[in-house]
Amino acid sequence: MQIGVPSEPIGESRVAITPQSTLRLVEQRHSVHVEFGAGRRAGFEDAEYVDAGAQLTSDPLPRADLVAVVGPPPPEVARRMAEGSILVGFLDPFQAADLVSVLADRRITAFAMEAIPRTTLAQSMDALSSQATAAGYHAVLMAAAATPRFFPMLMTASGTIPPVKLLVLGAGVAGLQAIATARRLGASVSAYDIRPEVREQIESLGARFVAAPVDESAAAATGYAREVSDETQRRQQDSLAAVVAESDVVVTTAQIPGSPAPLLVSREMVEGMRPGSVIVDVAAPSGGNCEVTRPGETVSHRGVTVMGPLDLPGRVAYDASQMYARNLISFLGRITAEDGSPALDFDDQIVSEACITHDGRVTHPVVRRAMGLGEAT
Amino acid sequence: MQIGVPSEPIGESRVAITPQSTLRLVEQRHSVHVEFGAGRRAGFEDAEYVDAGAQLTSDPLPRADLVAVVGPPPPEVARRMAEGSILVGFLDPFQAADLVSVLADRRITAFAMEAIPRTTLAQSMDALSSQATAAGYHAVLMAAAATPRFFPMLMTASGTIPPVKLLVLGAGVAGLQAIATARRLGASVSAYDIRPEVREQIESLGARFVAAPVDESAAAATGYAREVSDETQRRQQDSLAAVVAESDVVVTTAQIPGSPAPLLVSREMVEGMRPGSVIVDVAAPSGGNCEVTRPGETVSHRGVTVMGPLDLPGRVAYDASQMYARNLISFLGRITAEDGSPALDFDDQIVSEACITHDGRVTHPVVRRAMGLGEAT
Amino acid sequence: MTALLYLASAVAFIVGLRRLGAPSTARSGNRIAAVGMLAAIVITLVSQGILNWGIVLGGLGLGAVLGGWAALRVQMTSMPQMVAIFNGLGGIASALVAATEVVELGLVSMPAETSVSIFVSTLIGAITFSGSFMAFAKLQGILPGRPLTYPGQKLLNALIVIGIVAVAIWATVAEEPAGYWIVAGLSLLLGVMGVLPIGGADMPVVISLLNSFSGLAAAAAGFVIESNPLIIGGALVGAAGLILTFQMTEAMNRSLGNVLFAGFGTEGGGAATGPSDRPVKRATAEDAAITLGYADTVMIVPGYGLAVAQAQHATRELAEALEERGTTVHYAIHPVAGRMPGHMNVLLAEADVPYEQLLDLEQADPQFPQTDVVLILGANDVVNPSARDDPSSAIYGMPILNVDRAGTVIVVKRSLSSGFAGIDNPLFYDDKTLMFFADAKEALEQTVSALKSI
Amino acid sequence: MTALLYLASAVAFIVGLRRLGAPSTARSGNRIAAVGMLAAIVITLVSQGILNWGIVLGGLGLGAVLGGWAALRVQMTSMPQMVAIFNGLGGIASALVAATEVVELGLVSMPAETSVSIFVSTLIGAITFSGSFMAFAKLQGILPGRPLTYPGQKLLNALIVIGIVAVAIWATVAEEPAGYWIVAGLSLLLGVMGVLPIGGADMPVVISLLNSFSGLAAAAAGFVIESNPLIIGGALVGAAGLILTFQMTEAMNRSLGNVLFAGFGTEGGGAATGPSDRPVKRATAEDAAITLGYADTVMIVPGYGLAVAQAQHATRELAEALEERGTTVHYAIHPVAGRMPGHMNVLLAEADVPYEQLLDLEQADPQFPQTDVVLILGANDVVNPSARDDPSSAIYGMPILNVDRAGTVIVVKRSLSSGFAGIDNPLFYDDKTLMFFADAKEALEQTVSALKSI
Amino acid sequence: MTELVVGITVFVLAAFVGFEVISKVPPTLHTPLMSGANAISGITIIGALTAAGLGATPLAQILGFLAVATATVNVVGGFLVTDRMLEMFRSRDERRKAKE
Amino acid sequence: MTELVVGITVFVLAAFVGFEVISKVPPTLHTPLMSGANAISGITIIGALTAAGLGATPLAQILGFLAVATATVNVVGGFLVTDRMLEMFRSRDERRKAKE
Ligand SMILES: NC(=O)c1ccc[n+]([C@@H]2O[C@H](COP(=O)([O-])OP(=O)(O)OC[C@H]3O[C@@H](n4cnc5c(N)ncnc54)[C@H](OP(=O)(O)O)[C@@H]3O)[C@@H](O)[C@H]2O)c1
Ligand SMILES: NC(=O)c1ccc[n+]([C@@H]2O[C@H](COP(=O)([O-])OP(=O)(O)OC[C@H]3O[C@@H](n4cnc5c(N)ncnc54)[C@H](OP(=O)(O)O)[C@@H]3O)[C@@H](O)[C@H]2O)c1
Ligand SMILES: NC(=O)c1ccc[n+]([C@@H]2O[C@H](COP(=O)([O-])OP(=O)(O)OC[C@H]3O[C@@H](n4cnc5c(N)ncnc54)[C@H](O)[C@@H]3O)[C@@H](O)[C@H]2O)c1
Ligand SMILES: NC(=O)c1ccc[n+]([C@@H]2O[C@H](COP(=O)([O-])OP(=O)(O)OC[C@H]3O[C@@H](n4cnc5c(N)ncnc54)[C@H](O)[C@@H]3O)[C@@H](O)[C@H]2O)c1
Repeated sequence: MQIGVPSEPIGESRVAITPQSTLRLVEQRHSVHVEFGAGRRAGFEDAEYVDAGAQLTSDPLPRADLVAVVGPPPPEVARRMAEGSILVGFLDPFQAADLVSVLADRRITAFAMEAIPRTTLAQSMDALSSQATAAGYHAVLMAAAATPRFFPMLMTASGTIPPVKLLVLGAGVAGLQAIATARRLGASVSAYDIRPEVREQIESLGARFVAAPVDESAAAATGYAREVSDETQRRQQDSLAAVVAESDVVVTTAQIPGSPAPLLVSREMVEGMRPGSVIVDVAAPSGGNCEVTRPGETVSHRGVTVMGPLDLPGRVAYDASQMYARNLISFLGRITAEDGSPALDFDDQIVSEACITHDGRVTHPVVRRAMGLGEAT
Repeated sequence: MQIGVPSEPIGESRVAITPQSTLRLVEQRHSVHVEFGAGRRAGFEDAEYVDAGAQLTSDPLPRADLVAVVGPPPPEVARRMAEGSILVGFLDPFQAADLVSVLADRRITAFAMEAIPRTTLAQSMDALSSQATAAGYHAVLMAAAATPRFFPMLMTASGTIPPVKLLVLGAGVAGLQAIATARRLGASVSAYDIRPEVREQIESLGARFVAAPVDESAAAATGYAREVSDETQRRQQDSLAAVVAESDVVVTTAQIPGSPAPLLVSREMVEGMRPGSVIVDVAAPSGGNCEVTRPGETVSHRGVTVMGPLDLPGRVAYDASQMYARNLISFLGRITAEDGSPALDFDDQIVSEACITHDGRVTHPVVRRAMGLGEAT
Repeated sequence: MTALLYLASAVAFIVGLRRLGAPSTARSGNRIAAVGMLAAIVITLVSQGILNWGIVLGGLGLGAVLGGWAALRVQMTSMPQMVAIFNGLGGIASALVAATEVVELGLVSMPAETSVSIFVSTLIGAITFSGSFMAFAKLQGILPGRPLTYPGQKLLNALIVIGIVAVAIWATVAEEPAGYWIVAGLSLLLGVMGVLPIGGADMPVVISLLNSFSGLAAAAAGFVIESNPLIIGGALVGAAGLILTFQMTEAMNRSLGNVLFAGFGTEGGGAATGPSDRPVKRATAEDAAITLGYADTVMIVPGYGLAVAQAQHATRELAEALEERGTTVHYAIHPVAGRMPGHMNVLLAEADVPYEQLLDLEQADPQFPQTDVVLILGANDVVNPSARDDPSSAIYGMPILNVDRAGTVIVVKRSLSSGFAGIDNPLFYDDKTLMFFADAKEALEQTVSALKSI
Repeated sequence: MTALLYLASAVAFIVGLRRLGAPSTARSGNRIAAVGMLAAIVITLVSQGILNWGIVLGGLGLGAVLGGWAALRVQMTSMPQMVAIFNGLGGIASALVAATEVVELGLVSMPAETSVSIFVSTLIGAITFSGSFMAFAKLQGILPGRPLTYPGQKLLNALIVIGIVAVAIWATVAEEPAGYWIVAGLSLLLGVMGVLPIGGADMPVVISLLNSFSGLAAAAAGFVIESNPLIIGGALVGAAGLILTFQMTEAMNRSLGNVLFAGFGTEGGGAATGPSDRPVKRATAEDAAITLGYADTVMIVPGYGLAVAQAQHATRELAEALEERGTTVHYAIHPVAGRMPGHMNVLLAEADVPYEQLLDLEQADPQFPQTDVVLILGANDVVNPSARDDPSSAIYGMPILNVDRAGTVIVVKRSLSSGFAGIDNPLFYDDKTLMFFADAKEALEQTVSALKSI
Repeated sequence: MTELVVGITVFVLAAFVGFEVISKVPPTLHTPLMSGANAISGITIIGALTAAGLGATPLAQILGFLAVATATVNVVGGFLVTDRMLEMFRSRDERRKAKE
Repeated sequence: MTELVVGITVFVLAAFVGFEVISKVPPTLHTPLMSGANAISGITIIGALTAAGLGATPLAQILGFLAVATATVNVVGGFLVTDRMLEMFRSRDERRKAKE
């Protein structure tokens, strides 16, 4: 296959294919066409791609059998792709209805990385996990850099400095990584999640579990949390208020796939925190867990700094790209034959669930529903 | 004593006296006059000062027997101070000749915190150490946030991510703290210092010592390093070039009191590093250890980010202020009598060495020399 | 002079037994004891004025051939059965020595103590004989391994005991040799009946106890023929065997009474049954320590259980202890071990495990065939061979660490319950797998201290 | 019957000795042995048909009063001297038993073995007596503690030994009692001469060896009067004393030969001299384990040496082991411990020491008077009492952790050398301080495993 | 002292040695130790030898023969089988050599 | 068997018990153990009692008296002093009680 790697839009510093993964693709008899400077912002030079066997080009789209992207490309990218070709990446199909229409129009087979089922078998393609790892890690670094305090405890000739109290709300992949990173830095860490089984996982990282309502049925069969009732949300906020108030740093990561992020930290709760405290809202891309969060901005509310970064994984662009590319290649293995030609097996659960458009139709049932299309036939 | 605490100039987020230290001062029968909002940027509210027993005022200077500052105040501050009063803080007497003159003119007794001898007895007043601790810690956080890589090793379904290679050059107080912080974050840390005894200290933090020239006589009696010959500097750079080239992050902290910082990382060495690498030059305030460093700025040189922050301790303003205030109070103990009135004993080595101006004269011999004044009589 | 030579062989037994108690000296201990035995035999042949050389040498020759042949042919897995047989024969030999005395001298005008000695020797020797053969039959599968119980069993056994005592007293008082043979017969019966209600899995304990008995029988025979070496050797083994029996029941968390009289025993001992009712091999901290301590290369496979137990420090400690002994230790980190990416890295970095010792899946997997021992600490799914072998498995196709290619596998977890994927793990029932059921941290701490004493 | 009763008291000795070997059972062990001894005395009085009741009871009474008085009055610090005296008296008693036999029977037509027994008993008993009193004199300071040597010393001692053997043979052959007294005299002399060249610090080893001797003397006396209980008790103590002696020399990293013949011994043993030539009390891992294991509250004071040794993990391990035993453990962190601000925090956080256990100077200092044991790990300047007491010290006025207010202080470091400030530390020579010279990590690991066996 | 008393004394002391000689044994050694101890209990062979060697009646001789034979099986088989069990405890060096 | 052989057998066995009974002893217990063993070696008192109790000549009686007296000092003093040394090993509970 001819694999095209366009530059990502401004604001996205990751790249879908790295020089190291180019090597692998070439081994698997693909040829890789990389747009000039596509990897620059992630720390990969054009020369490294060439060394790995890629061709540099100013326009990788028209010739490509498969185009690999990180974030959802602007619709014009889809328009310039060859008809019948394949697009793989985070496509954000619920938000990007216009992109999806173009893809269907151009009979492009589009796979959304975020739609790959999170089964044991698909773990190596799980880009949501790999990027959440980066997000959780960097969120704590941001918090540490923004906090006017030491994270670790220090007993010095200039007095004893107590450790920072850090609270993680939502302990999925990103939350757990945040816990681990904060613990490494010496913070005193507590965490909370609505799914009861997470308690053990939090404790397995040496953090304290915060007693607040858990929902036995919160974990759907998929392992994701469900949306909770307003009543539950209120109870959650009540129980968390005291813990939040005495925390110096709060990192929120609670998300519900396909729905806006749950509101865990209300405006009053923020106002209850000490000035100088910091909140990093990792859930900002889906609206944020904090009422004060303005996605993409850092605001200071009554002395409390509230950050809602949208590009967290992109701030660890080098390694995040490496992991993303690995996930992508692992998925490619599912849709290519031995000789490197495309081979789509829609009986394969992973392939069929990840597919958004194919052969001119929007295939993904939930996306169809979101776009107001009827049941697929 | 009436102790005045003015707001620091823009760019300095620390404050000389914190609410906690106000408490202590009040216990010791001082009265504390804090300018409105003086602690705001460090995370201390005016109300906290009031609770601790301070008076808020819009101008603490004229009435104060002693004025406590963090950084060197603008000369007009000295001009507005009462004649014969006392000023304590980092006064940077070698750079701030005009300030010193004004102080002498107004018969102010000025003590420079950086001139307090670093003896065992004076450890609790050692603000250089306490602020270097904050600088070393925050330098690594800045580096971690700026690096497009994970610091720790991660073995995941999306591949194995090797740990970042981090090099610390100059392992004094700040350098050791940088080592410790980087090690906490999981980086693979090496370090180098010209003083041979530091090797054991580096290893006691679990880092590797880099074999490069050490100077048996480098440690002057004070425990500080001396300036080295050009020849030694060249040999140092030669031996370090290879290590620097394969490092992802370099934190430099080498300083020589009273002299510009030694040049350890040349422009070619920077160019030998991989794009995406990061250098944090903690020595920027005294010129920097890296040829590319522009003090106060972050520059990108051939893909390598070089940061030369001047306000590192201020980025941990809350705790840095707490420690600074403790140091200051500890020094105050040396210059006040039981009843809280000033009592200057110039036979006390600590007091005499810290004193810059007294009774209308510049007393500090080195400062005299730097200002072109004759030997004190 | 003879007496002193015998004393020397007794010393050889003492030294031999002592050395048998520690792995590093056990082999030499056994050999020292064997030399002592040879010496005792030679001394006896030389000093006792043997008359019937044909009988003596014939017996020696026959016994040596049979014993040697059996010992060299037996499968490693059938060792316990073999020991049972040998032990039974030793017991009956003591009874036969007493019997010979009775045949030669009758019970006429015998001092009470000799008479008591004769009956004790016969009683214990015969019980040892029939009991040991019962144990053999249970272990070999000739008899069913489960406890054989019936109503009134304990009563019947008590009656046999009373009968033996009564007949023995009568025989002594009435100076009636026939009584002797009745006692011998009843004793044989008692051995059979006593072992019946004990389950197959408890047989090692029974054999150990009967081993202690055979020592006592020898000592009793020593009282009969007034031979100090017999008394010493017999008392030694009697005492040592008893201590050993207690240690064995202790290792099983049982009491001796419970083993002998509780009428169960299908569980415990060398085997336990899992949820799938297949047997697993259990190991203790001492077993783990010995298996690890004598390995050249060890691969540690951490999993979520290590994190739950917060056993990262204890793990590094064990690894260090092994390295000090000259063992090469590496860690095989599966990409999805734990519950978050890099979970194991966080923990092991905290415990200061050098990065160089961490191998990822691609690096570790080729190592297993050359690895002596794999130590699995709270990992489950990531070492589940179904992912490789069983197309019907929910995790079929997931890359795993093929730990079953290594020499021995020790699995530390608290039970046989499943991991994240909720599926059973055939590795646990593998022949080369030892299951060490415990919290990972406690298990490791115990193993470290056990390692110090081997 | 008597013989069996004696056997019972021998069993009491065995059990008692065994229990004396472990801290938790030692007291009861001593008491069991004492009961056994009382029984043996009573049995003897009842069964031996004593004629001279006056003499016997007089001797018993006098001995009991003297012994009891001495034992209850002696200072704790003079215990070793006291033991030496008791031991010497025990030795001479055995010799006196033999002498009585000679006085009563002469040496006429005595079987060789009895004669040998008599001379052995006398020889060893007399050596024990005079040697023990020499040891006493050295310990008590009556004689100088340093080794007393002179040219030809070894030759002279050898001549005495030859003389003893020669006279003994002559006396036996010539049936000449006078020879016996010559042997006794020469033996007393040998005891004196043998101990002369051994240094005062090695006296505990000498006493232990002489203790083993007194057992042998008792056994020899047993051969003389053909008494099994004497043989058993004597052999027991002879063997146990010998093992103990070896263990003592091992704990000092010396060989027995080296102790006895090297002609030094001012160092080692309970005392060693520092650079300032003042003696310190040395401790081993076992001492540390016992001291810590029996404490209710322990305060750990880490310093730069902990960092150099990278002993943070081992520290937490020890603390956990102590907590499991019910001991309360805290850490006292001096503000300038280590070489950078927060040095100790970095290390202890890495080892996952809970923040709540860390006390800073202000919190820790008031705790020391209530603390049973302070364990100092590679700290020096921060616990130097000169900063408090000695105005001429370079660090006078620096706040320190006043560890010397606690019950016992254990200092772990590699030598007596100074810390960062380069000054001597009087704490090391304090009476309540035990110096454990070792790398901190190794020391802690050893202590943890020693803790398991107490 | 009578033989009986001597016997009892010797028995008690030997039993103590037996108790003391077995300190905490690792479970992996339980079977070999049992087997080795069992071989030592074959010391009854010296009684069997005497009985067989001096037996006057045919019955005594037969019983003696059986005693010698069974005791010898116990002794020879016992020590050999123990030695085989202990193969795995050969030292690292021995094993390295054996591997070559 | 002669008395001598019995004596030797008993001696050897008892010595083995003595060797085995002392496993690795912590150094803090060295002195108390030595002292306790020393008291046990005072068993020579039963020889002394016999000698003193049956001595016919005055010299024998004097020597016997001395033997009894010295042996008794050893026994009584030895056990008592050992007990005092072992005070510190009273169990945690005993000490807690004693403190109250
Ligand atoms: N790494 C990731 O990112 C990630 C994320 C989500 C899910 N997963 C999944 O998680 C699984 C990870 O595999 P794994 O082998 O690490 O773990 P696992 O398959 O979940 O097994 C963990 C085992 O540890 C044992 N255990 C629990 N607590 C213990 C303790 N205190 N001491 C000793 N053992 C203990 C449990 O057995 P007992 O109860 O018998 O003790 C359990 O079987 C995979 O299925 C993976 O797909 C991974
Ligand atoms: N904290 C700071 O910011 C800072 C900065 C600069 C200077 N200082 C100074 O450093 C000193 C700190 O006091 P401190 O008590 O922590 O340390 P210290 O006084 O320097 O003493 C450390 C001791 O550790 C022992 N040691 C070294 N390696 C060891 C090992 N492997 N195992 C066991 N022991 C070992 C050394 O004795 P052996 O050689 O006998 O083993 C040494 O005496 C103070 O004087 C302080 O003023 C502190
Ligand atoms: N099968 C696999 O091997 C596999 C692979 C990857 C992830 N997973 C699992 O999937 C799950 C979800 O992972 P994710 O991080 O992508 O989830 P996510 O990003 O959707 O959500 C993050 C966390 O927020 C929590 N949350 C949602 N609503 C909440 C509320 N109201 N209050 C508090 N917390 C709330 C969720 O429980 C979740 O833990 C995890 O348990 C993860 O282990 C499994
Ligand atoms: N007496 C005390 O208790 C006390 C208190 C505080 C600090 N100190 C000691 O004072 C010393 C200096 O502390 P600092 O951090 O303020 O020093 P600093 O900030 O002046 O210098 C930082 C480090 O740079 C190193 N350096 C200088 N020139 C170099 C060159 N050409 N190449 C490589 N490295 C070079 C120095 O050796 C020093 O370690 C430290 O050793 C510290 O431990 C002692």
